Amino acid sequence: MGKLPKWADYALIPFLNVLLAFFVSGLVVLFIGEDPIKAMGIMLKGSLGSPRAIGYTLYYATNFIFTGLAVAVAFHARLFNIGGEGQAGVAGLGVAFVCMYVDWPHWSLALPAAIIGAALFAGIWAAIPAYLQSKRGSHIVITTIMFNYIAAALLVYMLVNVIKDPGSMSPQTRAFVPGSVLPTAKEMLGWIGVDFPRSPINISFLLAIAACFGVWILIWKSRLGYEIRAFGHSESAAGYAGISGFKITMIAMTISGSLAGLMAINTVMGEGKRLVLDPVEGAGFIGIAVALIGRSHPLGVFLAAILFGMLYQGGFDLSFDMPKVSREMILVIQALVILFTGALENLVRMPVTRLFLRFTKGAA
Amino acid sequence: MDFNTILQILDSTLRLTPPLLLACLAGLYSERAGVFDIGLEGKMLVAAFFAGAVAAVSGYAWVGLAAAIAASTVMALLHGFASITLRGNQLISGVAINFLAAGGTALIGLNWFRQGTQTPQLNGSARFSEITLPFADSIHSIPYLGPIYADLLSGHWIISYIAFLAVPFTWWLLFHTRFGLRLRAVGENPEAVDTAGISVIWMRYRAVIITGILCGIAGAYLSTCMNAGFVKNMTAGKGFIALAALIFAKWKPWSAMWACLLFGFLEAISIRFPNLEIPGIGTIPVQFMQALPYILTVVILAGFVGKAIPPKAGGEAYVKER
Amino acid sequence: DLGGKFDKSFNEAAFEGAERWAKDSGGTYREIELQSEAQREQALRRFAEAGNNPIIVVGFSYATALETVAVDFPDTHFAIVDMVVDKPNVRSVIFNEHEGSYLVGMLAAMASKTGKVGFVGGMDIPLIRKFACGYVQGVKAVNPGATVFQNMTGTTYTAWNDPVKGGELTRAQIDQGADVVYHAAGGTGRGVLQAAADAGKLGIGVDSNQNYMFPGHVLTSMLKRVDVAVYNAFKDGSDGGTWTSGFNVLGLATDGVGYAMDSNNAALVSADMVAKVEAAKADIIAGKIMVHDYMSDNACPVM
Amino acid sequence: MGRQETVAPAIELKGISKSFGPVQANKDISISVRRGSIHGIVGENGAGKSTLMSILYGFYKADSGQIFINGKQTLIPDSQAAIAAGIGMVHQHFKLVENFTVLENVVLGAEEGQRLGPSLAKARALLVELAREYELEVDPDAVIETLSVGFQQRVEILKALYRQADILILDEPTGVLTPSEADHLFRILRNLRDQGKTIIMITHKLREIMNVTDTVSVMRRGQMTATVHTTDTNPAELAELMVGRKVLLRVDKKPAVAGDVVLEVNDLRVTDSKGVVRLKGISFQVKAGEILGIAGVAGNGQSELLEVLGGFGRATGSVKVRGTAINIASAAQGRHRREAGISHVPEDRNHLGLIMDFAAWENMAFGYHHEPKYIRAGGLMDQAAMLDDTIGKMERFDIRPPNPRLNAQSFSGGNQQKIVLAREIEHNPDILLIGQPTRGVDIGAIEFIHQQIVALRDAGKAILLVSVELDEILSLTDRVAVMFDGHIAGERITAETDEKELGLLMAGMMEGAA
Ligand SMILES: Nc1ncnc2c1ncn2[C@@H]1O[C@H](COP(=O)(O)OP(=O)(O)OP(=O)(O)O)[C@@H](O)[C@H]1O
Ligand SMILES: Nc1ncnc2c1ncn2[C@@H]1O[C@H](COP(=O)(O)OP(=O)(O)OP(=O)(O)O)[C@@H](O)[C@H]1O
Ligand SMILES: [Mg+2]
Ligand SMILES: [Mg+2]
Repeated sequence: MGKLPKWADYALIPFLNVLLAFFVSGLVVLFIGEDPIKAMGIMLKGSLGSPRAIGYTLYYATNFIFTGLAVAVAFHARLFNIGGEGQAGVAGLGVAFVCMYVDWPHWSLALPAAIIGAALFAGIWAAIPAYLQSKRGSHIVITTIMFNYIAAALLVYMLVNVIKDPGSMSPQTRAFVPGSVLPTAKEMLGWIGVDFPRSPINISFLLAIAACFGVWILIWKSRLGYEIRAFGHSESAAGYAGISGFKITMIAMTISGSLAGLMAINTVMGEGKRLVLDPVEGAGFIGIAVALIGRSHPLGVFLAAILFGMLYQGGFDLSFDMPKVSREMILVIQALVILFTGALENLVRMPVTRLFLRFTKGAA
Repeated sequence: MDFNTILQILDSTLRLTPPLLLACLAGLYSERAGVFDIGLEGKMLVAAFFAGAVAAVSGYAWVGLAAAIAASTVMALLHGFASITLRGNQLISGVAINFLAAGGTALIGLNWFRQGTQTPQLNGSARFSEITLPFADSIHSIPYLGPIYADLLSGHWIISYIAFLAVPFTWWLLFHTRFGLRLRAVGENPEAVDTAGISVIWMRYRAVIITGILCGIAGAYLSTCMNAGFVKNMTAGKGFIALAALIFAKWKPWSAMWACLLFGFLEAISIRFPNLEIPGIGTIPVQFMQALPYILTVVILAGFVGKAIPPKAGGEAYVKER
Repeated sequence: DLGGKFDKSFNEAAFEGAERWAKDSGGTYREIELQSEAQREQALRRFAEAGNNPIIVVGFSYATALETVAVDFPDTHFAIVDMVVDKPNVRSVIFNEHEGSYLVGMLAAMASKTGKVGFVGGMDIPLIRKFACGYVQGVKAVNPGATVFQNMTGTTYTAWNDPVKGGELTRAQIDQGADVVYHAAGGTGRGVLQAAADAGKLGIGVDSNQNYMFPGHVLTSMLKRVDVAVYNAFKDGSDGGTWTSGFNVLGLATDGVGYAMDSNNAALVSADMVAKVEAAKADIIAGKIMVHDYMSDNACPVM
Repeated sequence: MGRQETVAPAIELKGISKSFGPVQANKDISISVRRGSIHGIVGENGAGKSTLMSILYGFYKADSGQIFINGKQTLIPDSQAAIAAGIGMVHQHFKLVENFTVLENVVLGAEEGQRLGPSLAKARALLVELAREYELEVDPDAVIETLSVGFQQRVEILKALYRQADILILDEPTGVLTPSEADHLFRILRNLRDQGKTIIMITHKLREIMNVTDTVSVMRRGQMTATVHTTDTNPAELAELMVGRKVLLRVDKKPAVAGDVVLEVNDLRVTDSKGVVRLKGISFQVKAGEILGIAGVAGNGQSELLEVLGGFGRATGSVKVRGTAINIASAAQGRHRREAGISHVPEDRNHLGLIMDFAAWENMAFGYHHEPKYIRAGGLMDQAAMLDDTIGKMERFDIRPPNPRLNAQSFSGGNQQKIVLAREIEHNPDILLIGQPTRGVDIGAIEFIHQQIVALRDAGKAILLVSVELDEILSLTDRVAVMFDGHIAGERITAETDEKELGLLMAGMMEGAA
């Protein structure tokens, strides 16, 4: 099949695919007995219509960026990390330890410490499956799935028996001191005199953007990234070139897990200000979709994460304003977006390519 | 542990295994044909819903089962269309199907029954009843063998027996028929199949349809055998465990059965002994017991099972001309 | 919360309370179910900004969100079920689940022929331990030598919605001799009651009256009148109502918890059993029997 | 053509055209092949030979043109139709299911009835018969991946015969065969021809064309440029027809001026992951300024030898470079080998030498990517330097198309090989390990590659060349060691030996003192 120009490949086709996904979602809304155009309007307004809406959208997107990058980095080494959910959950513990046992005077000190805590816990949680894969041949897909369950059990155990706030009825830690809580967009924009409404978006969003950039440098500019990609494309060739598969597997998974872990900073230090039972809320799984749709490229991951943030936030408004449309509708829309932009991509790509081919041939 | 306890744990194992086993075999057909499927969970869920819904409306479990198979097969065909015909990414398609099933079943359930996302309670013939094997009562008194036959082997649902019979059947189909030979070949080297004059596309579609049928039966087991109706998300990760079992079993039918039995057994153990007391150490936390099946899986995998090599052409669409 | 609206149990009770109020008063209410922690605060704010009053949140997980939002909307009345939020415009409704559980525990012990009964919880969290602890106390009060099997369903959110696992847990307990099984597991409980009924044993429902689900096979249900709390909150908070903020403990004395008797279980519970339970109930109200509350010291003396 | 054909030709193609997207692989091609003859097709890499044959076999569909089989116009929309028309094909890359047995591969697609048992039994009987008739012995229960390529090829031929093919197409059948295996194949082919079958054979080796074919066609850039009787032509003419210019068929080199010992291998032993002993004590030396050839039938330990020396296999014994021992006990030593002055052109460029999904400029640094010249201040890869470097190498090695941003897989086999060669030779190593340098590469490229190797030798470097092509060994090397069953069966001065002696050593029939 002939080549498409880059703009068509990376912009036109995804756009048409998302459009198609929304069209089918509209049919579903119609089936439920609501007005799809109105629903679309609510979703757009709910996710982008006001500074606060944007704040929430980006808050969710922050989570998805981290988990999406995590899956993407592992993908480049041809490792399928389904364990983002567990890695982020364990990272929640790491963040909680950092913030509970030290009463930080200022967030600027707490944040680096929490990054280390989150990355350390999640990194180790991902490194064990990596080790088992390269030394014992245990399939990483199974082990990471298993580690999700084990992490969930660990979290419940810790929250109920070890680090529970004794004054509270619910399984959660005590609230962190203000010095351990990250500044929100409202505060930060307040410093420069901009009035921004309350929303959970906080400085971790900037951290996420930095992570995107960092991953881009890592994968496409650094020597390590070169080796990771080489290993991912061909294990045998990597061996020929003197690249150690064990080393790459360990490093790639540790980085991947750490990235997934960073999302816990957003939810635990930024939003919850304490660790609750489920600090991940499925973002680990959404990260898989985000990475796949974003073609494992940081920019793609970023955009896909924003899209999923919009769906999440807009979907909330939708179920708020259209009682007939329950929260499950959002899942369906997400599914359709994943389906059309990812799996059914060629539905659009094939005819578009043919069109381009005819056009260019005609011109030549 | 006395004989009775062992029997009960094994009985529990046999109840927990069928949905895993059916889903695992379902995955086996698809992946042996070169189509990876992480959407087993979603297909099972859709099937569980339609089994529950249609059985409730029609009053017949068999009709529910048929509906479950049909619905699950439709999802399987969607996966096939995406990954075989359109050469889409098989992982993405599977993820999408899981999301679609989770949202779709709840949404339709709410719309149809207005009982939240559940389907109505099933009673009488709308539910499969347990089958007593012949002579179960009369030989019950024979020591050991009697109870093993009457209590352990007898008294399960028809689908349980189907699940276990599907193992030798699958083995026979895969290794002793023309269909099986071609199916395995298409997952290893589709070009060889193509140059032998067999349609790769059609072979893969057939495999995917079988996957749909088996997932359909697995889903029906959840809502019309073990339970009496559909509850949202009732598959609770079984599709992923089945996938793990499939890799564990290295894509072989008999091994798949043992792997699923092992998972079932580990879960039965953790159910039976939620608060294990170990003298000198104290009570093992319940969370540890709940995580035990997963921990043991990792241990077994790392300790005893070597590298699992998937079908060579798995995960990639067959493209002749790029 | 947790189990979703139609769990036939906790959340459904809240829903029913709201429905009843709407029917009685002709008022309207709005509701939403959430999928994320961050949405809790957002939802509260949205409701408050839209002028909804009162706003009722059901479930302990809302406490944090409510603490901040209640300050920002001092003129709005809030009510929270299952948790204490100490703010001037918040009514915190707490139930003495341990008292209700105690009573159904007694019934379980009396109905049991084997001296073995079971409990299936959703997740091993303090609230569920509170249920379990009260239940065990009730069982032991009737039959000190009784065995109580306890299982928790799981460690992820699916634990509240896993009737398959619930059913299997119940079967395992029945295998071990239990003939009455009490659940506090949201949607999972459906599987518990089903399995008990399938085996010809007895189940005990929770939160709502679940006796009707398997007539003749549900011994009783531990009522937690979330519906009453919701109904009252709506009534008091709407126009012409008399709102009171503060601490609101609903126990046996106020009929906030209790056990369900109706035509579905009349044949299962003898007059004698009722009499004994009623006596205990009176004693608890009178303070003659102290049912230990797990939450008071995070411990349970009988477990 | 002089003679008049009396019977209809077995195959006649008229005006076949085929494009893959923008690439026109076949342009208006017409040929006819007489029944009971062997017809050769030659042409450069990418000339369209495989495409044409794949169309005949129904694997690709032609954009236009007609096919006549035995004089009758035949539509061949898929391989099933080709099989029905009596056509069998042995592809350049075998189409075998690697973890199936021979029997299963043979019956695949030609089973009778739903159950497998009877088909397998019938096939087993037939295989015995075919084996007797055509010298095609092979263990029916052997799993393909355990067979040598020569045997795998037999399976492919058996597949075609089992389907009662009258017309047999072979795409580069000898690319991976040893001389004796090739001779055996040719005996089989002549035998088949004598039984009345028609054979089309694609090859890059003109010697084979002259040896076995009756007629030969030359393809160039998608077109058929000539069809002649083999007896009416000679290799030089064919080469010129193929490449469009005169080609040197012999390597032109001066006698070696050997210097000090650079590489010294002592008692090297390797046991593979399955526990099979692959190298059973190998010792040899290579001096500066000489080419040591390692001859031998594929699978006698040459690959393992290269792996260990290249740094990605484990072994015992000792390897010294200029007297300094190097670590052969652990794998992943590629980087250290390169730092020790060893470069390596691997036998299997697709799986080892190149990352097919990497652009040429990324492949050009592969294995050397840690070198300072590719690293910028700050520790990142210096992409500008890598691109520049690649452009230079592409020019010097005449790699086509000279586009450094193209993925490796978009280059033809010959050009892929040149990318690896350019990378390894220009690194200017003390020792060059080179495996099967011209496998599957066309004549024009072979000439160039051989010149490069000789030039490196003349610059005073040590070269260890592993090849299964005796021609190549004889014309290129200064000394030759023959491997058999993990041993060195004998060592000779190239100028003092011949094909016959080496052949005996390769077959393990002669123990020779060096
Ligand atoms: N499946 C395909 N898709 C796209 N292009 C192809 C395909 N197969 C071959 N081509 C292109 O068609 C042209 C002819 O290729 P073909 O394989 O027929 O060459 P060849 O003569 O067999 O070369 P070689 O000697 O290397 O085997 C080449 O330019 C190649 O790039
Ligand atoms: N499916 C394809 N898509 C694009 N190009 C292809 C495809 N298949 C083959 N080609 C190109 O066709 C040309 C010849 O292909 P072919 O497979 O015949 O030779 P090869 O395997 O690359 O080299 P060799 O002849 O050394 O084995 C190469 O340029 C190759 O990259
Ligand atoms: Mg070719
Ligand atoms: Mg070729």
